[in-house]
Amino acid sequence: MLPIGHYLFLSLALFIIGVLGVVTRRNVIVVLMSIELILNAVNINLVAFSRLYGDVAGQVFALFIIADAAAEAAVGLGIIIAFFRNRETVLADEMDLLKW
Amino acid sequence: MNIPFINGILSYLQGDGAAILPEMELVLFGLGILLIDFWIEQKDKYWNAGLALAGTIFSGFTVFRLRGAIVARGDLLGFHDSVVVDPFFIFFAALFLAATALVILLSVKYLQIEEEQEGEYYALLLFACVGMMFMASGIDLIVMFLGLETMALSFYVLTGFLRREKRSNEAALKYVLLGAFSSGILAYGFSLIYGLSGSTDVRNIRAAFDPRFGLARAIELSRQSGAIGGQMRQLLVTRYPAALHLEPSLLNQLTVLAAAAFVLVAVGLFFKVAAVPFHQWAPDVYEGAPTPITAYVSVASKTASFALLLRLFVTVFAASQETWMPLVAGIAVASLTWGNLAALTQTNLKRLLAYSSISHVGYILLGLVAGNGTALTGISYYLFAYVFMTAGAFAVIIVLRQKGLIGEELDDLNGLYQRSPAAALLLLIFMLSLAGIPPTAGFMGKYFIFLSLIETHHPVLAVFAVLYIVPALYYYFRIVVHAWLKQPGAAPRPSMTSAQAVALGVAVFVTLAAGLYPEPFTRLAQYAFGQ
Amino acid sequence: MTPTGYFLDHLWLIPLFPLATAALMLFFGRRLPKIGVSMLCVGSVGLSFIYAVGAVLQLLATEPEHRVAQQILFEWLTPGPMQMTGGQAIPFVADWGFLLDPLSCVMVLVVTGVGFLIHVYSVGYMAHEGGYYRFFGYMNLFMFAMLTLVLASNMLLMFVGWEGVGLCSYLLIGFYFLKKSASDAGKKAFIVNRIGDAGFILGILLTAVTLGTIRFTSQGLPDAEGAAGILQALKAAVDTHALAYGAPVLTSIALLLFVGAVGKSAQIPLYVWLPDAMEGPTPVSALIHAATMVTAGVYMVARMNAIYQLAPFAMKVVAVVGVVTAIFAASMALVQNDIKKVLAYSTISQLGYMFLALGVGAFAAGVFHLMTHAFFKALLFLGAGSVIHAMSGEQDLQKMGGLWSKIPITAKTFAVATLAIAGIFPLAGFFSKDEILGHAFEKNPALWLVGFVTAGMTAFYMFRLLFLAFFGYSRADEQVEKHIHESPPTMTIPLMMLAGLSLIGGWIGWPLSLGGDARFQKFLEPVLSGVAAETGAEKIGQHELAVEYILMLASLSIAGAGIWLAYHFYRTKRIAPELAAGKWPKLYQLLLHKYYVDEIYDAAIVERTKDLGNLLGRFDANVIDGVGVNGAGWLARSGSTLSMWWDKWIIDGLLNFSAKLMQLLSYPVRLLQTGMFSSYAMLILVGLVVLLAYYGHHVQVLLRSVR
Amino acid sequence: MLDKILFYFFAGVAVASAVLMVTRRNVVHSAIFLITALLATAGIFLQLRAEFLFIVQIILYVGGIMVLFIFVIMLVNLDVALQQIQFARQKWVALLVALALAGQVGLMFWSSRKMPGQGLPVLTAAAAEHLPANSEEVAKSLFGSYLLPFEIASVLLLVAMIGAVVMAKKRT
Amino acid sequence: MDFLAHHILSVVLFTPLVGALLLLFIPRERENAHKIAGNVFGVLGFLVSLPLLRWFKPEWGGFTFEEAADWIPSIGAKYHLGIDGISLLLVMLTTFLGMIAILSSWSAIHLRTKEYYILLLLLQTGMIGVFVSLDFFLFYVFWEVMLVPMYFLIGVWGSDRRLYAAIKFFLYTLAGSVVMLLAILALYFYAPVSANGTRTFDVPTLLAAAQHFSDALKVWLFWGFFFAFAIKVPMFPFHTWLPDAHTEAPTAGSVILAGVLLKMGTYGFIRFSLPLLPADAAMRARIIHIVIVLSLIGIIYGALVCLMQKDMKRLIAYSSVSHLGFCTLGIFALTPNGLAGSVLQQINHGISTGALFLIVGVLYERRHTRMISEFGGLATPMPSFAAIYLIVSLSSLGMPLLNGFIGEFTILQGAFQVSKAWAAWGSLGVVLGAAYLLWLYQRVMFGPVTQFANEDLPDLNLREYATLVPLVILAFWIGIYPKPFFAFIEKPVQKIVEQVNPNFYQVQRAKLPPAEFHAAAAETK
Repeated sequence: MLPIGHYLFLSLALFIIGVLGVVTRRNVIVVLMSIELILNAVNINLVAFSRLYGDVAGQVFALFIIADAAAEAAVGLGIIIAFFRNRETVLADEMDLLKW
Repeated sequence: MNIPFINGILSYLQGDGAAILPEMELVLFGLGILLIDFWIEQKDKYWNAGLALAGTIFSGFTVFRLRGAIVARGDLLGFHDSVVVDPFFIFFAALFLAATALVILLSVKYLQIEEEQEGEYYALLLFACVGMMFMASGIDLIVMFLGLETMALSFYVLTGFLRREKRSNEAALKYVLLGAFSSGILAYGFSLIYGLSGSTDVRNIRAAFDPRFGLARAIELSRQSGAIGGQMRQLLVTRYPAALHLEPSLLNQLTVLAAAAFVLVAVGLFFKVAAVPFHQWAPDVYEGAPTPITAYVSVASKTASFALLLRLFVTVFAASQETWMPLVAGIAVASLTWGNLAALTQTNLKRLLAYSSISHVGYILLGLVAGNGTALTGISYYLFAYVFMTAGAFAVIIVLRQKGLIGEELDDLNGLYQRSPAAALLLLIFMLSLAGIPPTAGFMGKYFIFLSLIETHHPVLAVFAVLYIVPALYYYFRIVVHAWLKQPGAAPRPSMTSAQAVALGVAVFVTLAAGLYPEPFTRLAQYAFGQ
Repeated sequence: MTPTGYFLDHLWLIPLFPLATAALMLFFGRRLPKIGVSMLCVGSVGLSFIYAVGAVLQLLATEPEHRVAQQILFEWLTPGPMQMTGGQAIPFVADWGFLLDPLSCVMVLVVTGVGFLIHVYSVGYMAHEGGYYRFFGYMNLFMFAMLTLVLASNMLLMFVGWEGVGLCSYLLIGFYFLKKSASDAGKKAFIVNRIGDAGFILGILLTAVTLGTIRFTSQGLPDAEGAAGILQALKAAVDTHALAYGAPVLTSIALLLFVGAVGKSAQIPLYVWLPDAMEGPTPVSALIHAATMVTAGVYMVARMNAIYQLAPFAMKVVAVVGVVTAIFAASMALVQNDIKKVLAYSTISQLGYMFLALGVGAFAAGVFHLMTHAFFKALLFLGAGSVIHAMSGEQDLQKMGGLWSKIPITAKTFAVATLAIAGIFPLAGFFSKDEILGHAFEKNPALWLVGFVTAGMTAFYMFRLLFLAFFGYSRADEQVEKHIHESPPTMTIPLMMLAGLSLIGGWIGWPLSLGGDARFQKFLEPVLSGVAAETGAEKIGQHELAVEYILMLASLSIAGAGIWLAYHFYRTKRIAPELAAGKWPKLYQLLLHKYYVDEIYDAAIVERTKDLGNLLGRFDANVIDGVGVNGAGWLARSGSTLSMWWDKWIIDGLLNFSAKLMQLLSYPVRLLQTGMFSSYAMLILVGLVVLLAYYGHHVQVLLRSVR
Repeated sequence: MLDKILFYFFAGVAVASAVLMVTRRNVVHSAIFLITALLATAGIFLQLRAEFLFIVQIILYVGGIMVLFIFVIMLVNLDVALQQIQFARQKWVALLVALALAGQVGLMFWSSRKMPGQGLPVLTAAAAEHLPANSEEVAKSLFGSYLLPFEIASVLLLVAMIGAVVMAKKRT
Repeated sequence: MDFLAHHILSVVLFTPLVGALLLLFIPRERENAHKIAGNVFGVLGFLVSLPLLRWFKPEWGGFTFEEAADWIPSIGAKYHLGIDGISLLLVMLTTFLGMIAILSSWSAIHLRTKEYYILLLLLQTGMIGVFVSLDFFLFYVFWEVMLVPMYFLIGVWGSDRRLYAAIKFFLYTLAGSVVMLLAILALYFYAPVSANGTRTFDVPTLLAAAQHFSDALKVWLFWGFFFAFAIKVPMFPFHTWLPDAHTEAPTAGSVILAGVLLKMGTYGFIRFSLPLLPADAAMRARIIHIVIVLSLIGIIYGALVCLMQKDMKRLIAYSSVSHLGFCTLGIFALTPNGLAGSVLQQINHGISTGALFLIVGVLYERRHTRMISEFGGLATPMPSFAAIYLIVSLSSLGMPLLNGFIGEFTILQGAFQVSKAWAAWGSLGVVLGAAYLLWLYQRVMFGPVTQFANEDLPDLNLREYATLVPLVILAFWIGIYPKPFFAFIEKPVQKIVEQVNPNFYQVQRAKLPPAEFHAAAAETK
């Protein structure tokens, strides 16, 4: 395998892009997608380390993270739908009922 | 009878199963609720609540039995050492179950008024509780993470449970997006921890991070030839295979990467406990969520996240306590400041309590800063008190919720005393406890925290912390002023159901008992950390 | 041999009688008939007088050097051990105890005797006033306090009486409490007295820590052990050279006590209350503000003579203050038109004489003058009261005149008193005043000169008063004119008795130079001799007879001159005083307005104090509350508002807010402000970066230090 | 060498499509780029000899989750959203902060690589041929050491299911 | 009886609480029943405290009537009660004033009577608790417990600005007490652990242990306690809560507040602050100097501010600042006289100022205003009232034969032994005291009746006599025969002085003893 740093930097790049998506995009669906991207970055880390140690724990962890991502996506999308039904928008900054 | 199936289950329950029996019971009850929900009529939906309550009671009983068992036989490890039943778990599981039971009791009437009486609500409450209990019992990063996510997902749904309510939707959406974001950060941190230690087992990670565990020496020994080397190698292969790949000279120092991992994990957890500056979801979610869920989020989610945080901080990161201590102190002070100051001008009760709970987080984190035995006792005592007094405070708000009255604004409390003296009195007691006035549970919690700060020579922090009681009292007493001293408007007399009365009774009993006769509770708090 | 006897053993009854009736009056007086009130009150004072006389007689029965009777009723103030200046801690005890020695004999007789007469007089004078029982209640309370003062065996108990008389004076001055001027005057009297009292208290404390006791003397006590008196302690200290003649601490004590005396006896600068005190009923003026209370200061200084004799500087101060007060007050009396005001200033002036006497070391002379003054000044006041009574309450001399024949008894007794105060031989005033002037001359001719001029002024203003009130033609309103009548016998009999005393009262002090034996001085000698001759205290030597005769003649002649001047001003050419006034209008106005002292005090002290109070009140409201408390509250609130702003405008989005505020906030801040969710996430991100930065840095530093 | 080429290829695709996902205006495009990124990640997994995960990634992620996304995108009418501004105002600041974060973490990675005693285990990974069959190993672990997480995951997915149903179902 | 003898303090402490609990069961609408029950327990509370006086042995200087039981053994907090002469007097004052305050409310309070009496009785328990606790933890609990009833008494039954005043009172005192909590915890922590490894909150033990602390630590502890007590007293410049609280509180509240609550500060100074003074003479002198200067400022400042007040209650409130300045002056003079005088003056202030507030209450009940300008000439319609008011005023301004003089003189005496200047400044307060009190009296009572409403004000009724006369009698008693009171506090004061000012008695031994001194004096006679 390549030196571990390669994978770490790749994962970091995806993580950062995901974070950027979360903080910059107004569309909540894209935000949710960005979160998926972050979790994906985590998986790259885990799998790379798993390979490094020759230990499958990391892969198992990654597996669970995929499951979690799925669950989060399902719930998140469900909530988006409920929100959209009430508010006819998916823009994050139009969530403005709850504030100071 | 020698039926293999039954025998299998029995042996499972005596083996690994015992360690997760309370959780399993809750899951079973949750599934039961999902099932019977189809058969019960709209007007009989309270059976769901009854079943859920039975689940918590069962589970609680099991926890109690487990306590007896571990007293006799020591900590119970299960599932290839991924969960542990230790006093820490017993304490927190009991707290979660109590909080869940209180919330169930408080939900029945509320849901009737809101006309949202699906059984899923109670099932999700139980599943959330399962998640929390795994957060407390897990000693494997994966278990912890999944427990956390189970709890969090349940909460996202519960927060948005009032689907017709725009505010509920909005709160849920904010919660889920921010929550998932923070989970991502936490997971990233976990992945780095895994990378640094090659293990997901908390104890192994601790061994890798903490020089006192002598892992480096073990690895060096294992590389020698001879009988000892062989033994050691064998030990490592079974207990900690990844260690064979680790370079002993690199171990046992707080490395830069470990710092990065720490910060990421800490941020994820600080978000969950709503510490400044990761707190901003809390007021919105508290306000938008159905009030029982607000109580649940405020009480249980926070406590569970603290359980997880404590497990990590006092094990994995314990060795580097003095390096992260200033950081936690900064967060604590920021939480105290922000929470207290922002609460001063709130007019929405739930938001006010949200900010106040942020300040409570500050106090608990100060305990972490001190980090000695007293501090740990203090944290558990504080959390214990916090559960009951906060639940009580929300319970009063829930009692206020009537048809045609939201009861969440300060002005809705006006003249509560005339309308319901008992509710006003209870409110007063909870507010005093939240503010930390003796003889209430809240004071005892603060007492231990302050004492620990003095013991660990943090006088400035201590002064800072005590002085914040003053503004805190001011905003808590704004509530009291509205309830006691203002003239009532046209608001109806609140009526209390027996379930609410029981919940309030329990909350107030504990709040007062833990203040007037703290001895058993102190022992309980000390028990949690095996002191 | 200690003097004993029934009356001496029951000294405590002397003040108790008036107290009992006072309490009775104040609690149940409203329900008693007037006659009952009169009987009880006058009777109780009479009883006190009888007991006093009895006690004095029993005391006189013993030889002079043992004439001290003391009894201690119970320990009063026992606050525990006290540390003296030297460092010793000794138990401090103030007893409730009474002392009768020659000095208190004089006082107790004057107080009970004159008091009794005034009580009798009051029965008539107050007959038509409301609050009759209240008046007598207060008067008897006063008697109690005054008797406590003079009989007290220690300084603190004396202070009890001292304050008590002040209180009664306050109550009695304010007797007509419906009149604002009366209640003002009462308050003024009390507060001015309190200033003096503060000095007195400090004097007592200094005495206590210096000498370890505040008991006047231990003589007459059954057990001298542990019961030292000031006299004994002082003697011991002088003998052991712990304290010497002129020791600063003794001067301090003397001066502090003198501050108290100045307040009570209305000396410069605290005399301002006394003229105002004339708002009270006239018997009160007679009893309290002429005969008894105001002389308490003199009595106290005389009582503490042992200390004064060791403090020459203090003595000088006393003398100077006394003599200056004497002439100062006399000058003001020259032009007053209110009959009682004239007498009030006269009283101040006479008190000044007494202090002059004390200051030059002639304690006996001072006390002597105190006694004679009590006689004739009480008489003057009572006479003035009678005049006022006759004139239906009129007090302005300008509206009197020609009363000689209309109220003959009053007029004649008044004349006797006037002669007495003017110092005409052989009336009481002559002897005492002459004694004082003689001693003053001995000490310092300048003092004598001032006193001498004052004597002339005294004669002048007193005769001015006499002429204006009783001679010439009547200037009263017709209404008043019609009602002029002589007072009832209850009033005139006391007048006559006092006139008798004024006439012959001075004879007991008939000086050696005129063939007498100075019995009075000898009687007082044991009390007033101080601690010891060898301390260096100057003893008053006998002066030459010739000088004495010359001085006497001078006094008489200046008195005569004063009378002559008054006669020419007011009797023959009534116009003259206006001319004089016209000639020196400024001086006249100055005198008429009493040197503007009241105004100055008001402006300089009273108003400034109130201003200070106001200022501090505002300070409290604005600064401490404003900045301190509300400020902290404000800070907390604005802190809260700030953090609220942070959440609301910086986090929740500036979009909802007005454009103006948005501009105020900086550009990067606005960049945060698109949507709420994003900014929440953004804050998490920022938090993460900050923590990471801090922590990364922290770890780097740590590692570097390790390496 | 092949490893290297494969890695850089997949990494390049992943990063590029991730960037595109975040920046695209059309949500559907974003979804498709996310799919691409996930597929590229799957490639990385393969390159790391995690075959089982590779399959899971493709089936579960790309096949499952992304379809869910597409459904939702279809469900909520996005024609309006298309015309709206897609980025929050703070985007430049966010970019800066995110880059700072990247810099920090990156620096940490970099410094740990260079300095001894700084963290990352410096060791050669086990030779590829010595790795056991991946699926088998994962399965063993999953039902052995990680049985409990597996059980919890079932609860988690149950919660997600209930949640999605509760949230998305129309009110009766 | 035996039980009573062994648990007398608990009985005294909890009698009001029992009353409060009983009142809970009386129906809301039975107003008279509340009043009767409240008064019965007020009187009962006083009666059960009377045996204390009888059984107390003044010659025993330490704590007596001690009771101890485990409370929170895991942290070493105990239910430990006990009193010495100083606390005895304060307890008696509390029960006595409590009884009177309850009685004074009979016709003043018609709103929510049930809660009113419950709160008064609760307050009573809290206050007694503070004085009898010998365990820091217990002490702190009582200290804080008292705040809540007082808050409600002001906040519910107060006058116009009651909400502001109530919260100000609460926050102010709380701010001080939380700092005190830290000081208590520090004391607890730094005291050596006992042989069996447990810590303790026991007051005598901890204070004894504090003697071995370093001076720096002691100074910190001292200031920690100081702020709590200084706010409670209140000392300048922590006093601004007091005028508001006093003014807005109902009569009974003001009486209790002035009569008892303020004494907790001074009590705290005596009991807790003095033993924490550092041993180093210079440090100690600096601290004492600061405190004394604040006291003196308080004395004069309070008196001056009184002069400008337009509201009777506010005036009396400020006079408390002045009077309590005397108390702190006496305490920190560290002489037996100063301390004894201070303790007695605390009692005196309770009596006099309590009575003054009752008097304002009498007027307020009749006219519903406290503005001085609304009154004038009341002596005409209310002669008996005038008499009692006069006596009370005189007692407050320190007229001999009344209680105030005894206290003030003894304090001045105590201060004088240390510094003549202190006593001189203090005596200025005496002068001003006369000024503002007499001026007030004059403006209210003298002159013609100017307001129509004042013309036919009824004189005192029997109940009002019953509240005021006992105070007047007590005022005279202390003024004329204070010896029994001094006897109670002599030993404890001696103990304290021996501890904090050892020079006081040592010098005596070094130099000429008084007996010889006087013997010498007697010989020369």
